[in-house]
Amino acid sequence: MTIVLAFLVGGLYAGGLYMMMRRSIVKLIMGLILLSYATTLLIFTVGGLTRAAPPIVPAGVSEPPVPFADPVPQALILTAIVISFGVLAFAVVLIEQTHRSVGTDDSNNLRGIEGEL
Amino acid sequence: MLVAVLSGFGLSLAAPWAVRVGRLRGWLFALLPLLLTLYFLSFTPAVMTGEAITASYNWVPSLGIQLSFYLDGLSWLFALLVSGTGIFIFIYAGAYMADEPLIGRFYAYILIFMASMLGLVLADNLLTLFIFWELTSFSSYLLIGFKHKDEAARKAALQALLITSGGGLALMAGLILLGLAGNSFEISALVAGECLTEHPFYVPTLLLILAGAFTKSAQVPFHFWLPGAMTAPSPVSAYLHSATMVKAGIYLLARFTPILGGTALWHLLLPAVGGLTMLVGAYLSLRQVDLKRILAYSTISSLGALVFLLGLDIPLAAQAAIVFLIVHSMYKGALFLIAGILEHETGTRDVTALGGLARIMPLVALAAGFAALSMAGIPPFFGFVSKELLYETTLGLQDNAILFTTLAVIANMMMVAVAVLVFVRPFTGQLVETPQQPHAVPLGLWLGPLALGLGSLAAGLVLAQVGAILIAPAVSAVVARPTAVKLALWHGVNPMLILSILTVLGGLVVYRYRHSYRRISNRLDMGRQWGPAKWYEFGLEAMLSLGRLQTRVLQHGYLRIYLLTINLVFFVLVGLTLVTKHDFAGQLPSTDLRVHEAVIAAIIAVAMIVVLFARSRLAAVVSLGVVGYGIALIFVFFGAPDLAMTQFAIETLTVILMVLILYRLPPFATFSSRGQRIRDAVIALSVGALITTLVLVSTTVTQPTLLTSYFAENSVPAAKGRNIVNVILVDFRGLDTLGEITVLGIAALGVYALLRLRTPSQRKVDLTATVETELVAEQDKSKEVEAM
Amino acid sequence: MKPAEKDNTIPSLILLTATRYLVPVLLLFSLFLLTRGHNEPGGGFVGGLVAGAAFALYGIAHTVHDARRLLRFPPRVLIGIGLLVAVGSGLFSLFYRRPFMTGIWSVVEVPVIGKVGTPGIFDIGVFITVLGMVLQIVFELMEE
Amino acid sequence: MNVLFINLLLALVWTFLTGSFTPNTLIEGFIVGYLVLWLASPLYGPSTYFKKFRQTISFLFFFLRELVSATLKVAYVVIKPDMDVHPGIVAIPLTVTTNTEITLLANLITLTPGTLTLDISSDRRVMYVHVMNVTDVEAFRQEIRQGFERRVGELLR
Amino acid sequence: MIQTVISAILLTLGALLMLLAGIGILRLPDVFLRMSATSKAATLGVILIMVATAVYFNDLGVTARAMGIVIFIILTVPVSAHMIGRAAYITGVPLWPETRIDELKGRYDEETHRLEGQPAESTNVNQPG
Amino acid sequence: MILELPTIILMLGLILTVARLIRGPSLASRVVAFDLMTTIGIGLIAVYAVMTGQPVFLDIAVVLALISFLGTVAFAFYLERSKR
Amino acid sequence: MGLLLLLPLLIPFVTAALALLTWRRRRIQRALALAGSIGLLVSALVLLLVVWRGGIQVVQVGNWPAPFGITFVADLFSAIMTVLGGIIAVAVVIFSHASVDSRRERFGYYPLLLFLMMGISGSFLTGDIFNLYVWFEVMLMSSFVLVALGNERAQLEGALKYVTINLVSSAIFLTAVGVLYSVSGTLNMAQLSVQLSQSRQPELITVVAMLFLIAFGIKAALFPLFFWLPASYPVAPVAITALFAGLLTKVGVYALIRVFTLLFTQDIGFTHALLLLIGALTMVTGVLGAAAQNEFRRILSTHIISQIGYMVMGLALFTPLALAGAIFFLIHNIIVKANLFLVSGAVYQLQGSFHLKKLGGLYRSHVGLSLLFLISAMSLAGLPPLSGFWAKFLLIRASLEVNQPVIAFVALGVSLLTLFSMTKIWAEVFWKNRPETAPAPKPLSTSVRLQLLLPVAGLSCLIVGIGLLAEPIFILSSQAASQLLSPAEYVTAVLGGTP
Ligand code: NA
Ligand code: NA
Repeated sequence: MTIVLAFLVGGLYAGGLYMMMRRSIVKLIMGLILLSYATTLLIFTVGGLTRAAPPIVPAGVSEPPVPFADPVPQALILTAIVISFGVLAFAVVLIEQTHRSVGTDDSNNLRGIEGEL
Repeated sequence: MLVAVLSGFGLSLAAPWAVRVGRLRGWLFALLPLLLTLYFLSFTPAVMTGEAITASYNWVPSLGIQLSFYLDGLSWLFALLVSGTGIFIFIYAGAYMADEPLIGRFYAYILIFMASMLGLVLADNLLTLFIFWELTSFSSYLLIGFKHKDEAARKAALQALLITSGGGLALMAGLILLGLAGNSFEISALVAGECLTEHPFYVPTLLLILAGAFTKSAQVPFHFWLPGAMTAPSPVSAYLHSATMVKAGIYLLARFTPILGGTALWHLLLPAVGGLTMLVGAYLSLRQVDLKRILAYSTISSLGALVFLLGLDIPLAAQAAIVFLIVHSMYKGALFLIAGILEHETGTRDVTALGGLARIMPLVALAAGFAALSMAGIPPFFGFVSKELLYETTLGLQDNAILFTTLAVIANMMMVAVAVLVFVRPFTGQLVETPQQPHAVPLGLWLGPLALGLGSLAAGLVLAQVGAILIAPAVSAVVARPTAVKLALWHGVNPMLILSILTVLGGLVVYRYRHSYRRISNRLDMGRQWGPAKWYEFGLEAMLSLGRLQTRVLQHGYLRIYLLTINLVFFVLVGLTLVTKHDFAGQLPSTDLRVHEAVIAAIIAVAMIVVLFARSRLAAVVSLGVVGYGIALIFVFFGAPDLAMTQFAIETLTVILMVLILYRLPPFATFSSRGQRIRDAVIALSVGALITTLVLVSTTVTQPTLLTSYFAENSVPAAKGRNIVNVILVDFRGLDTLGEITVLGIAALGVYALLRLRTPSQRKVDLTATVETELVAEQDKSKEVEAM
Repeated sequence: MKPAEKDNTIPSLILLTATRYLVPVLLLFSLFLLTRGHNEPGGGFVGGLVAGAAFALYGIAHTVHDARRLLRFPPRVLIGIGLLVAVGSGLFSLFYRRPFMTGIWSVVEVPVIGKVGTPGIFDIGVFITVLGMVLQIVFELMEE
Repeated sequence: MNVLFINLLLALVWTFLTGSFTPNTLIEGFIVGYLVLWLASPLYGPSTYFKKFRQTISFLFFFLRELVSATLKVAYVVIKPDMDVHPGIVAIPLTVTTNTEITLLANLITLTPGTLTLDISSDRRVMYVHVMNVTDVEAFRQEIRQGFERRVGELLR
Repeated sequence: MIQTVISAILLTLGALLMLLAGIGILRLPDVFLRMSATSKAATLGVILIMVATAVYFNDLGVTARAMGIVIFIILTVPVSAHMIGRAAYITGVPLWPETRIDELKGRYDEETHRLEGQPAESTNVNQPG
Repeated sequence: MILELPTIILMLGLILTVARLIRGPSLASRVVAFDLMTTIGIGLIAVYAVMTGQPVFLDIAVVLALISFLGTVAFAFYLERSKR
Repeated sequence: MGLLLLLPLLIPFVTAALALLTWRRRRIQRALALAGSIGLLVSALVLLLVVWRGGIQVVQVGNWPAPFGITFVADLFSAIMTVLGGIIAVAVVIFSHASVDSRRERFGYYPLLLFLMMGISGSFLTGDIFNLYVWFEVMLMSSFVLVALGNERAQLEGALKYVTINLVSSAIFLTAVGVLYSVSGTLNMAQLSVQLSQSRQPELITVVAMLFLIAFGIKAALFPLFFWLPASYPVAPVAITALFAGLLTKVGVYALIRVFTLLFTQDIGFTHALLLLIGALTMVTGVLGAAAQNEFRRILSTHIISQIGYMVMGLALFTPLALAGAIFFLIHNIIVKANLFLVSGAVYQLQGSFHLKKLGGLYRSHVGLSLLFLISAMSLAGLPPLSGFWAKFLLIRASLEVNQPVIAFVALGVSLLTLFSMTKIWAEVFWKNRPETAPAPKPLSTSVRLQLLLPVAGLSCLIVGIGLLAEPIFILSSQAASQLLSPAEYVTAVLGGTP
């Protein structure tokens, strides 16, 4: 599965980056989301895969039975996806407000102050 | 000595307030240079015995930087020059700029300059020297641009600053190299230390230091800033741009002669550059009609002569240089001040538009006469002695004596012509109508030039004393061994005298035919199109164009190209490292795969492709949801229930968010061309392939982690939780979570502000603004009133 | 889209009625996730999300205004409180001269939850913050 | 509902007595408790508990039966090679009045054969149902009224 | 052991029902018919799987969760179906041309989505073709 | 193992559902497909819990059941609003 | 002692959270912001003192021993950076009182600013690579909001780029952390240092180093990844731009210095040579870009990039003196850059524009402000004896010492062009006459003037002070550099001698 996931991660990166490079800012949103999936899955994959053994200690014993999935990448991912969620929420609203304020969804029309030179 | 140097800085802080004393302010400020002159004079006996007075204060000892001062003959002479001229300049400026509202700032700057110049010549530490060096450039900038409303003044100030600072930067590098080569930053130690001319750093060091000296002392091809600097008020021109600052380069060369001098390179570069400058300055000088520009070019010529002399391979050269230095400072300072008076009184500096002023301002005319005579090298003026010495030096050379002597004679003929021009045209003949009606000149104005002019005469009369007291210690310092100096007006009829007479006669001839000269030289003029001033402008323009071009190329404002660039950088850096550094010998991770895992992975891939090519936004959002849910299922399969739960929850919320947002956004549009899409796809796929490789490679070297076993062992006993992931989140690595919820809080604030905060213009236009928002705004206003 | 028009869509009766049953269930479950999180899958974060979902559902079925009333506190205040609770739980250990965020546990066991400790309080802070954040965003967007 | 409470209590007591806290013992306990209560019913005076309980059970079975048959019908339709369905949207006037009743009814209709509640009219008088096979509209309305609506009414009153 | 066998059978049945729903959603011609398939088959499928799970683990916590899921599914599936159906109808998702009768037609207020509750006499049978 | 069978059946169902998701054509159909996917997902998680003997996974199914409903409602909500 | 290390994080955090509860009560918010920033500064100063006296300070958050929990570490470098953060925060908060409009103040300006400071302090003090990511995000998230706060069109357009590009950077950062954990099995930077130096696959580590280089390179605005900066910095409220200019990119530089001294030193021949090249290109493009601009804030903004190049140069040369130079440069540049932006803000308050064409005449009417500008501008250009001179001197000397004349030449040339840009502003804004079309300077109330000038004057004093008292600052920088160059010290302090 690691190999499959490696390709999946690469694919998600490619997809996310491709979408981000579109001119439509609506697609930019999708690209950002795909990119955050890609990162999440990457950490999960490189952190090592262990099937169906959650890092939870059964009641009454003091350690989980081996093998168990590495809890550290899980905790990291949890933090990371939560953070990306917050950031994405903001980014999405920002894009919407930009569209509303500027009246375009073509990022070529959003050259900002650089366009003034 | 530190106090002496810093006093100028101290007073400059007070200057804006000190000017309130009114008309007497010039005299008041002159007290400081007077005191300083007296202070330095008090060292006369010591200096004459060849003793060096040192003072050292720790500044940045760990970098070898001391505020160390070294008063020997050379620095003493320069210090006297700076403070002595300063007296007259300060008095003069008080009268000259009587109505200037910003006179306080003027005194502040010129005091800073004076202090810096003193620091420069007294410094023993290379870095200290450099610091004061830069400060002189900077104060010069402020003074050249003193008439700051005038665009020409601003440009000239910038030009002077860029040229001298550029040289300054080279000097800095040179001084650092010198310090590194000589293992000390103290000049006295370097002089005493081992010979550096064989050191591998020697050539770059010398070139860099020369670059500093040549820019500051307006050597060709950096000379053009000096005429530009004539936009400065005349006291500044007299003080900085003839008597002192431009001599800093000369000082530097003299100072470093014992350290860097004596090599073939030295004897090649200095005479070449100096000689060229001498000629070019002289050539250009007579072409001018603006009095100050005439003087400026002649100053360039003189500075060239000084560099020329310092580079000649003969002991007498140092003596000739020091004498000429003093001579020039006195007569040129006087002439600049006189030029200032003329402009002040008549409203013009055009030498052809003046005449007969001797009747109105006799004392000024007297001063001008003295100065011009000294400049022309007429006995018994000090200038005569200097010219004799010059010829004696060139004639004494072993190589190129004829060539160099001819050069000197030609340049000096021109100087004679200039001297005649600046005295005869304005002061003799018919009184000419001028823009302003000239009046009698007040004491403050004529005192300075007259004193300097008299000085030129007096020095010629007490030559022996001048030679013993002023010249000898300085020369000893330059050649780094005690040297006696014997000066005399009369040596009998010798080749030098004949050359002197020839020079004066030639100068008169040149003066006579000055109009033809101007015409011919104007016709031959190439400087305006090809001269270094053009290079400067071209360089500046090229730099600006390059900047604009680069901005267009790199800073174009297209977000997608920015992202493309990042991708390319990523691909190149990571790809190259991966390919060149890594050997792909490691075994691939296990290929063990279950049906459901494969199916979910395939579904994720398919859903992602749907996202990429979806025509409808909502189809894309639904497919994104599928991708997210699919990833959550992978979390399930590999034992991450907390992750899966969170992913499901977040995914759902993302869908809600997207749904709430999307219906306000336009439908998907395809703006880019097919070619762009293919290009982007290729790049994106390349990066993706790189990531895949990275994942594969890094999973082959996965290490058993220390953390995991610790967490597993301690989760229940120490942290009292069975869900290790949760224990990590709230306990082992709780700080991460604290940051994480902070991000969420900020994001929420951000969304709130984005949606609620409207610019005033938006408020008007935005018809969708809800009554509720407006109500809130109303309440806010009332609250604001309360708060005020 | 004037406000008068905005919320005039007739809400679905079925959804309204179902919400009456679903919201308490969701809230209960969110607390369940919160309290059990230390030992079973769950925790303050997911709990907060589920609780947020409950209020969001209420907002969709009724109006945002009603959902805000149901919540009682403005979401922003919840965020502030949540952050303070979280950091406060970390500061608690300073009374015991331990570093910031050292877990301090009660000696006696509380029924249902088990031992009470500062990490649990921290998780409550997470819960409140997440709830506040979700609602701040969702409410704002739905009101637009 | 007091009796239900006692019944649940008895089920709990039973699980404690048997010492194993699994769903099986809980259900055992509930059945035993129900029997005990039924035997001891005179103690509690008149109570609708037993009647309601039986009604609920029978409703559940009815519902499950309907759900299974619905699923089989769908299966038949779906698997059959030709798509032989004649759908339609039918309005059904409602007799039940409370929101809970209406919603329960709507949900049940959705979960049972060939029907799907689309919406309730804003005056809560009419329910619009999507039907997979419409043959006789009136007969269908009657069927709903007699089947679900009646049972829901009985159960919730 | 018996528990395992029972739960395996139930799980398989449940899975088959979900497969059935999958076939249904793919084959049926319009969105309303598709919902008919998913709302029933999938619900029963979940119920069977949950019962199987409860039987398999025979643990109070698991059973409670399984029960919770079942109740929640029964509670929510019809609601979602209704919401989607209503939205689909309002947004004009076309009915399958074979649809014989549409008594909703024209009953929604365009602006407010208020739904008229008219007596059901005036049935207008759709003429296919 | 005998429990592989339900998993594979579920996967088949999932694939068919995805096919509908791709084909659409109406958004409503896609949402229905998405809804069915979550339901199958709940089933899959439960099967997986049984298959691996890890009842903790069931908690995920509970969360999914509770929360996915909201997604569907949101889509419907959006659909209705986008009409105006 | 343990708490002290966390105070720079917790003080802004708690004040920000309190500000959320006192929403829209402007006075309280202002007071909280001031209290938070002063608290941050004071605690950072105490921390620096303690580190100076007692060496590297470490606290194991949650009392879990390193490398298991999260460790907060203050070595001299991080303590210095935290102090600088405090200084800029105080100045910006005071300046904000006078310059930020009430609209923004009512929409969370102060809490956001405090959260930003929290993220910055956390980034400086954490000893854990993932925790660094978290604080980066806290910092970025608040900066995202602050850039967009106000909803003006230019702001939104700038923010869009800023956010998008930084999200990409974060994704790369996260990827890098994931791979790093995968190949080393730890997140604690001290232990990472040990693990990586013993790695069996140093080549892979170099690949990871590239990931970090790109991730931090974007945040630090290195060539050719800087485009987000000129796009976004000039659109925020000027007080915020000052804060960003002073601190945000520098956090990227801090992170670069941290990881390329502590973690990635296996292949210096490659990585640091690459850094040197990037540093040179960054310097040059930044300064040329600035020369092309004709707007006060945009000149300054583009110029930030150029200065980052110097810091990277110091890192790339990798000698004690060069690193000391880089740190000295950081100290100097943070203060100077922020101050220049504050001056531009004061000018804006007076004349209502940032365009050089629309400005002028302030030399005559506002001599104090002119002088304060000149001090900062000349310090930026490296005029001795101001702070910038020493920074430049150290770097040039360091490069000449290791026989890298090319980079020295580039650095000197760039410094000349810096001078050009600064004098351009000086000539246009101060010397030149006020254009006919421009309005006369607005008379400002005394309190507003005080709030505008106090921070500028204070920072200017620091600039002069650093220049005159270069010795202690240099010793501090060089001690900090020597700590950086001996990772063993850091490792021992964190892991307690049992790496
Ligand atoms: Na975490
Ligand atoms: Na958890």
